[in-house]
Parts: sequence; C-alpha cells; structure tokens
Amino acid sequence: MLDKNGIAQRIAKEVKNGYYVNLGIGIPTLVANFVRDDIEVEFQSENGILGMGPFPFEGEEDADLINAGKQTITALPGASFFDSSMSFSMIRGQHVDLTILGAMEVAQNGDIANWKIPGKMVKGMGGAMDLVASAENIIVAMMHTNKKGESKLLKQCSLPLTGVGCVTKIVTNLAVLEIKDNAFYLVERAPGVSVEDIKQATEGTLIIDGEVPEMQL
Amino acid sequence: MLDKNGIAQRIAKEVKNGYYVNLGIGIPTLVANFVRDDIEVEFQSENGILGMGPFPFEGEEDADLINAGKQTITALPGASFFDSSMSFSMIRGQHVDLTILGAMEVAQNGDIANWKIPGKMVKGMGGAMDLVASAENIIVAMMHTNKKGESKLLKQCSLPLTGVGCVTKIVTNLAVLEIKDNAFYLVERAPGVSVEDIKQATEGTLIIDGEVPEMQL
Amino acid sequence: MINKKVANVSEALQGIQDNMTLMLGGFGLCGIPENAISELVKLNIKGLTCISNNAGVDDFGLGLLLQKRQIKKMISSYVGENDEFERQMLSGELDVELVPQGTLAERCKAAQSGFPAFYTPAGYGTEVAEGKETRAFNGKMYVLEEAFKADFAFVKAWKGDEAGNLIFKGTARNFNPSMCGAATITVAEVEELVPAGTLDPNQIHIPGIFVQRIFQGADYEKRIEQRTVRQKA
Amino acid sequence: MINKKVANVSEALQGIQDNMTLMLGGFGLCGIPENAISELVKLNIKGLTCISNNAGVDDFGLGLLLQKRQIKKMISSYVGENDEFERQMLSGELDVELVPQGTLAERCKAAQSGFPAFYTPAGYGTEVAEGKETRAFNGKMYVLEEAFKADFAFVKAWKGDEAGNLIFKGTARNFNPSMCGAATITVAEVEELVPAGTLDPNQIHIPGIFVQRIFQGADYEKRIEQRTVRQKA
Repeated sequence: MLDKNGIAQRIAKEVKNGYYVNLGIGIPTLVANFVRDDIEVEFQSENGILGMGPFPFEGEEDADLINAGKQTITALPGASFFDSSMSFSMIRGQHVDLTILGAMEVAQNGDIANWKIPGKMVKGMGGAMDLVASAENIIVAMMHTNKKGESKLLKQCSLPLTGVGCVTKIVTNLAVLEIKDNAFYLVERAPGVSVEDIKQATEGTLIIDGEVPEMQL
Repeated sequence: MLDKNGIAQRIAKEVKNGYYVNLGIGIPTLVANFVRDDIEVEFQSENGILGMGPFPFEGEEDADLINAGKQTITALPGASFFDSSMSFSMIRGQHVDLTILGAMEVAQNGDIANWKIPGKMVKGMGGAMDLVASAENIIVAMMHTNKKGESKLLKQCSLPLTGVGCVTKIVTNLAVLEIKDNAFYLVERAPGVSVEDIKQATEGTLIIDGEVPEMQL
Repeated sequence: MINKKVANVSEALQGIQDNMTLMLGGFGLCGIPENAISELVKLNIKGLTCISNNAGVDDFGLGLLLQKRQIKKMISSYVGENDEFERQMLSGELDVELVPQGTLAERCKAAQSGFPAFYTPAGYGTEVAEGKETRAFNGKMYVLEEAFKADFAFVKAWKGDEAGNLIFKGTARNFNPSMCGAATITVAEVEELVPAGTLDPNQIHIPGIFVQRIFQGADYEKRIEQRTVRQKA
Repeated sequence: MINKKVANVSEALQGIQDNMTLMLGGFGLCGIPENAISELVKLNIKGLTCISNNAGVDDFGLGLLLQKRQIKKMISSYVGENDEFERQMLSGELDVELVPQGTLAERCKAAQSGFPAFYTPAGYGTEVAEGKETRAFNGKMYVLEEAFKADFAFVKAWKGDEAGNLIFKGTARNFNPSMCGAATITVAEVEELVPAGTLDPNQIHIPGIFVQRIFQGADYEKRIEQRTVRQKA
C-alpha cells in the first residue's frame, strides 16, 4: 500500500519528456519532487506562471510570486508570467499535456466530483472545472477509500460533479486503474496489495484482465 | 465647397479632448493634421499601435513601425504596441471614442458601403466591418457625389454593405449632415454652397430645419 | 497623450456608490488593489457586488469589506480562506455565485473586448451549467457564458505611466489585465507611476485606453498568504 | 525547460505537405515570416490554403508563393497590393475568402484558446454573415464565427529563447501572437535567439507552450511597403 508520497512517485512515471503539466493542490503537488531529472518538463500554475520552480529559500520569498495554492514559489530559467485569461487559453486550448488533480469521487464513466459536499462549506471549484473539461490527459491522485472506509471509485458519483466523462487514469494508494467502456480496468497493484484487496475497495465495475503486475516505483 | 483638406479640417473640430481616434485611409488620415494642439488626443491604428505620431523624418523610417495603410510612422511618448486581437478588443469593446472613415455610399438609415464594387477587383474590407459594427461614434468623410456626379447620399445603398445602421454623421465637400429617423439632417453648409446645391446633390431624404449655417473652419 | 493621472485614491474613487458592481484584481492576496480596498472601507460603501477570484482573508483584502458587511454578493471561483465569509454565507447574509476560474477570467475579458458571450467547456454537466444554454461544436459540449457588467474595476499594477499604460510583475498579474476596460470606469493603482514616454511601448501589458484613472498607491503590505520555503542543502 | 530550438528553417518545416492549411503572421510586409516563406518556395509545396491578413506584393511575402502557383486559397482581410493575385483571382485559379480583420484575428485566437466559435458584431447585415448564425444580445446583432483549423502556423518575432518564448517589436507584432498555438505545429522564426533565462519572464509576449519549433532566421530584408516621410522644418 502506498502513502501520499508513493502515489506521487508512481504518477511521476506518467510524466513524459516535453510535457507541460498542471498540478492540483495536495498529492499532485508532491509529484514534482519525483519527476526524473533527465527529462524536460515545465509546470504550469493557473494563476499565471509557466516554468514554476521549487519553493524559495528562507528569506527569498517574493509576495508577487505564488502558485495556485497561494504558496511562495520560484521561477526557473525559461519561465514566463501571463494573465489569467492566457493561462486558461493554455488549458482550454489543450496546450497543457497533463493535468493531475485530486478527487472525492470518480465514477466508472469518467465523471469526477471534487469540489462540493452538500451541507458543508463550499469553498469553490477554483480552476478545477476548466481543467477537467479541457484536458485530454487527466490523472486523478487520491486515496482509494474515504475516511469512513467507503470506496471513492463508484458506479456513479453521489456528490455534485466537477466534470463529466473526463478522467482516464487513476492512481490510488492501492492501484493504478484506467477508465474505459464504463468500467475501471485494473492496471497495476500497489506493493503488497492483492487483487482481492482492490476488489473490496472498489464499488464500481472493476475489470481484471489476466495477471495484474505490481507497480514498479 | 471644400477640398479634401477642408473636409479633414471640419472633421477635426469633432475631435474632442480625451478622445481615442481611429482614422481610415484617405481623407480621414488628413484629419490628424488639423486637430488642435491644446487638446489631448491619441490615434489608434488597428494594426497595433496607440499613440501614433507623424511620419518619420527621412532616414528614420523603421520597417517594424507602420500604420494600417502600411505607411511608415512614429510613436509618441505614452504610445503602446499590441497584437491584432487586443487592437480589435479596443474597437469592439468601444474603447475607441471616434472612428472616421471614407465611403462609396451612405444610406439615410445609416447603412454604409465602402469595400466592394461588383465586377471590379475586390481588395477586401480590412478592418472596416469591425470598425463600423462596433463604434458608437462614426463620422464618414467623403465627397458628396461620385466621379460621374451621382449622389453618394442615398435612400438605400446599391453596393454591397460594410455595415448596417451605423453612420451618425457625414462631412462632405458640400455639407455636414446627421442621420436620424431615416433621413439626412442638414446641419451646416460648406463655404459658398447653397442649400439648393446640397438638395441637388442628395438623393436620399434631406431634412432642412430652419436656417442652415455655413460651417466655421 | 491623454493624461489619466489622479492625485490620490480619494479622487480615484469619485462616483462610487452603494449597490454598485465592482471588479477587483488579484489572486489570493497577490496583486490585489490594496489602496482601493482601504478607501472602500473608509467610505463605508455598502451593498456591493464584488467580482473577484477570491474573498481575501479575515483581516486583509476583501475580508476587510466583509468585516464591515459592505458586500452583498461575491462572484468568485474560490472563497475558502476566510471564516467571516463562511459565517455570512451560511447565515444567508452574503450571496455567493461560484464561477469556474477560467470562466471568471473570460467573463471579464469578454466585457473588455466587446464579446457579449462565449462558449466554454468548463462546467458542462455540472450545476454551473444549470439554466444555461449548452451546445455541441465538433462533438464536444460547451456552455454559453455571458460577459460581466460592472461599474468600477479596481486593478493593481507594478508600474504605470500618466497615459494609463500598465506593467505587471510576476504572478501579481493574474486577473488584473482582463478586468481593465471591463467596467465603466477602470481605476489602476501602481507601485511606481512614471511620466509618459518612460516605459518601453513594447513592454506594456495594458494600454492606457483601458484605464480611466491611475494613481500611485501607498503603503503596500503585500501580505503573503502561504509562506512556503525549502531548506538550503 | 522544454527546448524548442531547431537548427534551421529546413528542420523547422519538417512534415509540411501539399494541400495543408497554413497561418502566416504579418500585416502587409511588416512582421512576416520571411524565412519560412522562402523555404516554402524552395520546397515548392503546392495547393496551400493560407490564412494571412494580406497576400504580400508581387515579388515579396506571399507574392512569392503566388508567382509559383503554390496557393490554392487565401483567407485574408485585404489583398489589394498584388497584380498577380488579382490575375489569379479573376481567372478563377485562386480561391479567396475575405474576412473582416478583427474576425480574422479572433478566429486565430479562438483556435489558440480552445474556443470553438464566438459572436462578433462585424459583418452583421453584410454578405460576410450570409449562411451564418446571427443572434441578438442586449439588443445588438452578432454573427457566429468559428475558430480556424490549421496544420502549421508560421510566425516571426523579434527575440526568442530556446524555451520558445517570444517577444515582438513595434507593429511587427500584429497577427503573430494570435497565431501561436492556433495550428497543430507553430514555427517561430526570430531575429535573435537567446538561451533560456535571458529574457525577463515579465516581458514575454508569447510563452513557449504555444510554440513547437523555434529558429534564428537569416537575411531579413524587412521591406517597407509605403515609405512615407516628412520634411525637417
């Protein structure tokens, strides 16, 4: 079973040479720490930077340089700043190659819910609705089950949707899964996790096609 | 009767303090020469400059600095350069206060035709359709009649339209006219031109309301 | 050159009234019009509808207006950093319209550019699209979203000149450029106001035609919301 | 940093084929991709559809492609400076679609930004609107115009870096920025190509994400179409 860093580490393997990548808040942010040094990648943050670097050293924070999570960041050589409209031109125009974000629920038809729980304070969708509706390549990073132990991979989302039919890949603490033909296809097991464990934790239709390899990190 | 410079001189009086102005090719270009020095005005050229200055001195031409007529120009202090999309945001968004352009025909309902003569080589509308469809304040600068002596102020345009119901004021070699209620209202006579001369040269409905003053240049 | 310079924030806000709709630039606390917000607090303008990506924190940014109950409605994409906001929203004192971030930016930009409405894929199939026209183009579904209408836009730039030309810095740019010219009156406050002709005309982000009033702001706090650092190796 | 640098114009045009649709930046002869046009002539690519505000003059710019009958169709706003163009159009050899200038820019920009279509007032009530959807918003009529689709966009910038970031100069900017990322492959040629990190990230007009290939152009003629001067007093 993976921890949050393990999920991020596995997702980092999906980041290919030449990719522009948008990372959501939470586990996705950790992915940057695990991307191989020998490939060319640029991180986009939707508040207006391409070529985002690591957090600044103590004392070098710049109030005018933050990411979408409002954290102080740095800019790498080759970076650029732009306004929100151009930022979403990059996203909507499918110039960003990969979007990684968290979710509360994913359905087997690719629907995703990650912004609102009825009855609780609604903080807003931020850029998530634009990202999921626009990106061709979306990976969801999340725990397989919620705090109550209930599956987050469902036949149908119960929470208000963020986007419809948009998720193609999910990496959880238990498995890597792909969505097609209205089902979750089990692609890899996390280290030490059995197919049976994954079946137990998945409410939606789970397709197991032959031997399922353990993931290599 | 005015010549082209006279028409430009009369139109210059319509240019008010604080106006951003787009000047078309031909007579409108001459207007810049007659704008009072004591008011603040900026000229926009739709190929991407605000704060356009006069032509450069010999030897100071810059191939990267032209106006919409492809002529070499200069930039005044406070000028800015921008792309075509932003340029038409200024125009479509009605940030440009006054548009002055030429015409082949104007109809008494405000329709304008200035881009195409069937059977002749069509050069294109350039930015004229965007300008006339967007601007709230359009002045047409033209001769009252064409080379054959036929009126260019018509009940209805015979040529393909550039825009519908958009012209509000016309300055010709004979008169200043306003368009309202589907008619041309005679506002001023050019020096030495009689109301009768203007009647003769106007095919569309001409409204003469009381004494018509001679224009002051 | 058309001079847009006004003496101070007080002159810049001339004409502001209760129940107006305002656009305010900034992302989180980054690039917000601090001087304009302070003046709105001082003038105690009430019943405001604020179009702004976020709602500040309890004691800074738009949070200052919320404390004094000056805001009737917020139109934002994310409002989660503010306890007073939560209290007012849950009690029904504050009306909130949540808009996807890219849609928020483009509804401003559309107003700037004279586009009445636009089709975006964001929010299709969600409650954001409820009651709105949806339409397929090339097999993909889009939602029709309308341009905003606002009375004042308050933006913050790094440098500006008397002609109203603006240059932004870093990610403090964010929503500010798209709000310029998107309201009846755009007020720009800048950290440094220079004479016309000082800025390179190639480097201007927003030409002065989109700005009605400009002034040099004072006492910028530029508070950092999430100070995050790494250790030197 | 994702490196977009290619060695030369030949490498930059890899994959170009007959019958493709191209976008080409420039206004008149100002800011045109001179190197890409020369290479298209050299490769003798035929049957092209060219989206470009103008069609060059007889012996420069797109006129060079017209001379060799490489263009099947032009999509432009103004084409009046070219005798060969006129001859081919009147004889029916060349297909021409005239588009209002602002609409031309925005059909490129829409492709760049992922907007399938947009409503503009330009051309309403004229033959440009024939066969197109029209619609009223707030009592004003608009025409629905669709985003362009193109295989290659050829743009010319002043400075660029290896990451593909671009800076334009003067009015040579014009249509170039809106065409970046509006085609499957965007090729930028620049007068000066510098290492990544050299350009101020605040001053970049087009971020490298919109550019697939960049190279330093050679032998820019930058011909002036209408040399106009005034006399010293």
